Amino acid sequence: MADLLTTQRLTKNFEGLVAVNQVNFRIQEGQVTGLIGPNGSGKTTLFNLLSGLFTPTEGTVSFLGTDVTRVPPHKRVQMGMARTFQLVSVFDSLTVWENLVLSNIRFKTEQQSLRNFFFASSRRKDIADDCMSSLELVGLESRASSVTSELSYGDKRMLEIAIALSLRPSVLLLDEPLAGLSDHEIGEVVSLIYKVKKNFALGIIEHKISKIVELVDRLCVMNYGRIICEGVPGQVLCDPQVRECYWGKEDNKC
Amino acid sequence: MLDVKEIDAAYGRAKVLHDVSLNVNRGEMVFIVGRNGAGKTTLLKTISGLMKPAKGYVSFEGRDTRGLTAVKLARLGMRYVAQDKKVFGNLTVRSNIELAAYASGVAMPSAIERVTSIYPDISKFMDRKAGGLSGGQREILLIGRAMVGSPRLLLIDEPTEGLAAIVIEDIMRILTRMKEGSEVSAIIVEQNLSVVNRLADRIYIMKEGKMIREIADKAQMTDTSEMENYL
Amino acid sequence: MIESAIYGLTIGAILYFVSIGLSITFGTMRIINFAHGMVYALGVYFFITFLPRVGGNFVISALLAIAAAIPVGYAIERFVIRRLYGESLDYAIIATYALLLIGTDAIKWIWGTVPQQVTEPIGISFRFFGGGFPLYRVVISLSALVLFLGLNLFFRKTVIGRIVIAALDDSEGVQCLGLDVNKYFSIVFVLGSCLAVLGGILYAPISAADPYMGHDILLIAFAVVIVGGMGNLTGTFISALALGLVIAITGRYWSEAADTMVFAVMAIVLIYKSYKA
Amino acid sequence: SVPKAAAEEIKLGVIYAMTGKGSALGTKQMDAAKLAVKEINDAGGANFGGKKVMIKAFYQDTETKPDAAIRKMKSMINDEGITALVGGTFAHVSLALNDQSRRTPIMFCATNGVPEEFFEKEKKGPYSFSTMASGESVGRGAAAYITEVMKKKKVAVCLPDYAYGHGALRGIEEVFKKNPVDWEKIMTPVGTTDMTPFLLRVSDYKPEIVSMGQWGNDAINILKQAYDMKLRDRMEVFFNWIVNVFATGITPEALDGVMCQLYWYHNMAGFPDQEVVKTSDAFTARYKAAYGEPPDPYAMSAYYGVKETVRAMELAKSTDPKKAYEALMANPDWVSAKGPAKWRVDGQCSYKYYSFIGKGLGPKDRKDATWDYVKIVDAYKGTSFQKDPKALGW
Amino acid sequence: MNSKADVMHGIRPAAKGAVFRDMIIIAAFFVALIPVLAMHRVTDFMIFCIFALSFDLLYGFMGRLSFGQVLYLGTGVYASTLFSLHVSTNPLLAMLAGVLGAAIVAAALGLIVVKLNEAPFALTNLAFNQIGFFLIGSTFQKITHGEDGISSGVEPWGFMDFSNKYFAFCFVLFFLLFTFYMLTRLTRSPFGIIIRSIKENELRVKFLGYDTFSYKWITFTISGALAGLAGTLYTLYVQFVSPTFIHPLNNVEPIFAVLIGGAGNLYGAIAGGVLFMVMRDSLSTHVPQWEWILGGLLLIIVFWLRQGLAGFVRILAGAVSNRLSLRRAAGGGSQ
Ligand SMILES: Nc1ncnc2c1ncn2[C@@H]1O[C@H](COP(=O)(O)OP(=O)(O)OP(=O)(O)O)[C@@H](O)[C@H]1O
Ligand SMILES: Nc1ncnc2c1ncn2[C@@H]1O[C@H](COP(=O)(O)OP(=O)(O)OP(=O)(O)O)[C@@H](O)[C@H]1O
Ligand SMILES: [Mg+2]
Ligand SMILES: [Mg+2]
Repeated sequence: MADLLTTQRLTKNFEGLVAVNQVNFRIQEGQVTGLIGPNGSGKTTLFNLLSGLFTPTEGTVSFLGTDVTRVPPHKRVQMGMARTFQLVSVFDSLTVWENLVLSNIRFKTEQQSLRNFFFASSRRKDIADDCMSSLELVGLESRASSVTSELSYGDKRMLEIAIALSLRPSVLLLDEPLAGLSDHEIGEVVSLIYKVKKNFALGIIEHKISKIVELVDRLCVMNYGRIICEGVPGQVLCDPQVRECYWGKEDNKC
Repeated sequence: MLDVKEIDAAYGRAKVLHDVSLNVNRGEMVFIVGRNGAGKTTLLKTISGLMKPAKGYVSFEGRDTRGLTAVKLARLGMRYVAQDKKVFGNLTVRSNIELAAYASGVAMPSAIERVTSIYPDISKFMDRKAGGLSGGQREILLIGRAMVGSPRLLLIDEPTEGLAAIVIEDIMRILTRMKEGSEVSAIIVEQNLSVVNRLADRIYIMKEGKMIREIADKAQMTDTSEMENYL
Repeated sequence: MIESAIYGLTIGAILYFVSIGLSITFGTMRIINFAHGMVYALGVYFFITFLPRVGGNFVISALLAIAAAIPVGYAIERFVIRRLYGESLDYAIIATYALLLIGTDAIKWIWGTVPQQVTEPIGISFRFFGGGFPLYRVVISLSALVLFLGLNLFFRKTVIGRIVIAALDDSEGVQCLGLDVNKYFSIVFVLGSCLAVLGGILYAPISAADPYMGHDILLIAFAVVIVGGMGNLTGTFISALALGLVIAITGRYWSEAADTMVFAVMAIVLIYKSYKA
Repeated sequence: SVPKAAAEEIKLGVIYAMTGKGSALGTKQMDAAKLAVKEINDAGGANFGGKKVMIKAFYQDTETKPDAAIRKMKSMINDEGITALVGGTFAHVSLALNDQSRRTPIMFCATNGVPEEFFEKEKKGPYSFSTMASGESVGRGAAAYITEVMKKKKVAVCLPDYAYGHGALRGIEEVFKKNPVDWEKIMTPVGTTDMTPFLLRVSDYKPEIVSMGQWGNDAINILKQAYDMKLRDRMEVFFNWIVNVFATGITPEALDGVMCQLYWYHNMAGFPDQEVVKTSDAFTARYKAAYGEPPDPYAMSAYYGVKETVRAMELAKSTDPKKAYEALMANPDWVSAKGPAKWRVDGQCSYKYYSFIGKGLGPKDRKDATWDYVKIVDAYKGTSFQKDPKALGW
Repeated sequence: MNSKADVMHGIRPAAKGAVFRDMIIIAAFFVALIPVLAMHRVTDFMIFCIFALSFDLLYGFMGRLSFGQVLYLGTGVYASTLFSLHVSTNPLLAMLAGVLGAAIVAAALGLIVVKLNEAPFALTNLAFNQIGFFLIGSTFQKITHGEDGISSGVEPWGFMDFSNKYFAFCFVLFFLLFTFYMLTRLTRSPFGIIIRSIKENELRVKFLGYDTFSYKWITFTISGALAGLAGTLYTLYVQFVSPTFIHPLNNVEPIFAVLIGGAGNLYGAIAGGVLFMVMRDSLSTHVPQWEWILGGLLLIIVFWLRQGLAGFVRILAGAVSNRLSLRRAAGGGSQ
């Protein structure tokens, strides 16, 4: 299986704090890679380095075989890397539907002319259809024309996932996609991921480990900026080191 | 100590709470569960005084809170921890805590002690901007900040969201301790049923802006299958 | 050259006085406060009005003028700016500019359009490089230093500044701690207004009072604040002195460009800062 | 469209800076213009050969901006049908109005200092004229007085960096070419906060005299700061052109002993020509009665701007700009508060006394702390003040 | 709950002819203003509206408040004037020179300023504006005549004679409608959504794969060019230019106009432009000291008419249509 996204000795320093420390991480084709770890262990920072929000202090990131360490975020997205944010980040002042136009339209313009991009209405049918199908995926179609700020927290999360999916990535990075969702919705999201996961490789950070063990093929555990353990979930979760840092000393059941 | 009486609340024209009632007794820990968009957050905001109810009223320790601002209510001992993990990002962690200490007239060391008891690692971040904290660290800071001093009623919106199991344990420990001492009451919005089960004295279930069920019976509470229907 | 530099430092001290109030409101409340110019001018007119009534005592009249500016500052904060917190900054810009227009006309209406004399309180110059060097400027420079130290102490020792910064991040969060956001905003704004008045009064004897004096000073004061970093007390101090030097030295060699050079420096600093980040 | 002769009323536009930088002066000019209109109307109106014609005046604000002024002028012409305009506070605004008056010909009397190009045959509106001197003249007057009367050999020239200052500089250059001296120019930005850098340059040059020509607040700043720096210990100070609106804002110490050139002064007491003293006093008294304070020189100019415009129409018995202007040029002699005057073909006015020279009064010499700021000691009588019309293309 | 049909209704494309209908309404509006305000004034106001539109694109849509838009207006003014004096007196060529000049300056400075945000963006633009003002008023005084200003050298060309007020009106109206049309298309296109989303959260836009820098730069340049267009029209129409056209303090004018009308709304920019000019014009005519009234009105706008005129009209229209539908419902009931 080919590595789509790999890092070599990736390090990020924040004024003396080593948030990510010499990390070699990879996401393989067709696989779901889970990333867990205690709070502040550097998971989000690692994703930020992968997606180009931060430039690393040291080490490299390569994506699809090219070194993208210095490539700006938008180029990485164009190459096929999409992500969501731990603290939901959608466009509150636009409508739900316009949020999706944004993520859907880029492909259209790559295929079509600049004129369409600058002068044709964004409400034309081909775009509208794409957006609707993205919305149907997450069950938000009835809110298409609402202003996003009116959505509840959970709905915004769903919208964010829909946006990420409509970017048609080859690698998708989800940062705690289940946070703020009720069990029912978690079920929906997980089954959605099942449905679409064959289309891309997935990296997922999550604290609700029980909800994703079924889903992930490989699990990495971070602590204090390092990957302390990786492998198939069943094995990793029984690792004493992992149990200690994540569940605490007294917890020994496995 | 808290009585919510048949309140309605609305954002502009959109009414999102319909006739919601709820009460909390001293030293009680009440949980609210419900699906996304059920109106849980809106309910907490209304109780905390950040939103005004369109109908009905809230009384806190026997006082009608209509006409009291959020600031007044906070002074009376109500502390609201919002869902969006907003810390004072441009201040250091220490200053974040300092403001809470200042507001409740508590000395800094004991305030810091409060927060580190939840998450000892925070002491490493004291002089960093709070804006740089990780999602979980923010939540911890917020909860810790709310617990500084002696709050009478905590309103916490999804406290375990984004926290590692080990921290959840710590928080639960602290909440249990508080509960035992009957120092503080709490209304907690939570989706994590295992937490609910362990701490809840009573559970309210919300759906589409209405309070549809109250579970006070311990046995029913541990049987999550029923609740799951609503989640 | 040395002579120019020394004059430059005194210009810097004056710039510090006129911009420090702006810097505080700008840095903590994130408001580009055009009304600063209005309070600045108004304070000077108060001062002129009080001066003959207190027997020409500069200090007493200045204190009275500052006291008189407190309600003005408070009213502006309470009835205009408070309604705009948490909203787009642009509205604050418009509203404070509106106040500047209104205030300027009020001054014209009450005191007339003609510039008014303000006599320098010390009136002693000592010999220096064969020329005269006004003692008043030395006093201003020293007062600037004192003010700088005092403000630093004030903001370090009190939580006021931090509460205001916190409230900008999350006003509801501050309220939910039981802190009355509005009160602290008022305090900071009134403090800024008082400093504006102080700046005006100290500057007036070097020039004169006229209704548009606030307009003239604003742009340069903005430049000082921007170069120093919004709300950075030390930065403002250093940038005021540095820009004072820029004015003095440019004035020496390319006189017409003296003021424009300040803006050139400002542009360069801004661009440098943002590209570094 | 030109209205018919012998119209019912004289429609007169009056435009000064009521807001913006020029407003301190503009409001005074406006007051004086209103006084002139009132006087004429109180006397029953203008006299069109026995027939009394009232003035209907439209008062407008230039906002100290040329484009705003042009906008207002256009609207007064189109909407109100004015045939004459009196106004102008700052040079560039008058220049713009003059330019516009070439495109839509009306009578335009600029009552403030304007650049000399205003009067060039190519540039002047067909019926434009001015009661005041040009910036160049001011420079010439100052330079000539400094070199010819005061006999100075080394001069620093410190002028503001805008239209008026550049005009004055051109005038000074001309004179210095004729009367060679050592000199250096220092231009100061307009509206600057601190003049000390420029004063240091002046003082570096070690001149016998410095000739300054700032305006408004800049004038106050530079004189005060020059005083603070004890510049007067090392050189004489000659101030090119001073008016009440800012002279009264200068502290007495700062003005003490400064030589000033003035268009006119409200208190001419002590000037040898009693005729001038009398006309001056009369005007000052009338203005004072109306507004409670002495008139500004520019107010005087504005007042006579209106008076002369109306006199032109009276002479022509018509409000038609062409006829009125031609009638005025055909009867060029008149008497102003500063003495006899005569219109020239280029629209400039040559007065018997081009300008007056005063000496600034210190605190002890003043009877009135505010208004008594200068004592008239002399007048500039040389001829190089104004350029010959031939040189301007006439 | 909305049905799917309702949802699609909310996002269906605007009717094809809508833009043209709006253009006709705008043209009619300005023609209707003529008897009220006089033609020369309407022409003048329309030029200002173009300027306000250019600013609205930058501020209302992309959320970048600039204190330096006047620089591009002034560049347009001076580029066209100097071109007409030194190269050709043809009005169209002078216009082209002005627009190109402004676009080039905007494009060049855009490379620098577009990276900034908020106050630094606003004030860096101000700084450039100040420098431009200095260059025009002082450094290049030999060719610009500094404060004195210069007369443009544009001469009538064929039927294009700007002293003919009918022609001037039609000419300016044409360009106003042209600007409106362009901006309508632009802001309704995907590009429009992108710049609006940049207004809200630029970083997030990058993570959707867009190079926000180029979009901002393009917007900035278009905005500068349109401001330059307004400037060239001033040159043609006023025929006398002076550095007031590039004075930094004038930057508050487009800001006010756009806010009065409602930022991020093209009709708003036009309505606001007209209203602002009417206010300024009539106040300064009828009240000797008028700026405080302007100040008072601005406060009212900021506090009570936040959506500007456009919002006000929307509320009004909403109320009227509510009333109508109620009446219709009542009427239906009785039948
Ligand atoms: N922008 C930043 N500036 C300074 N420190 C930062 C910044 N971002 C992250 N950090 C620090 O780096 C460490 C790792 O943070 P990160 O957000 O990656 O944690 P995480 O593993 O995602 O935690 P969580 O599960 O709580 O979200 C934390 O200690 C955090 O305080
Ligand atoms: N600012 C707002 N304006 C308009 N409607 C809003 C606003 N905020 C929330 N709503 C609506 O109110 C309803 C209740 O929202 P609320 O945030 O209280 O739900 P919640 O129960 O907290 O959901 P979640 O679990 O997702 O946080 C939702 O339908 C939501 O769309
Ligand atoms: Mg994280
Ligand atoms: Mg919620």
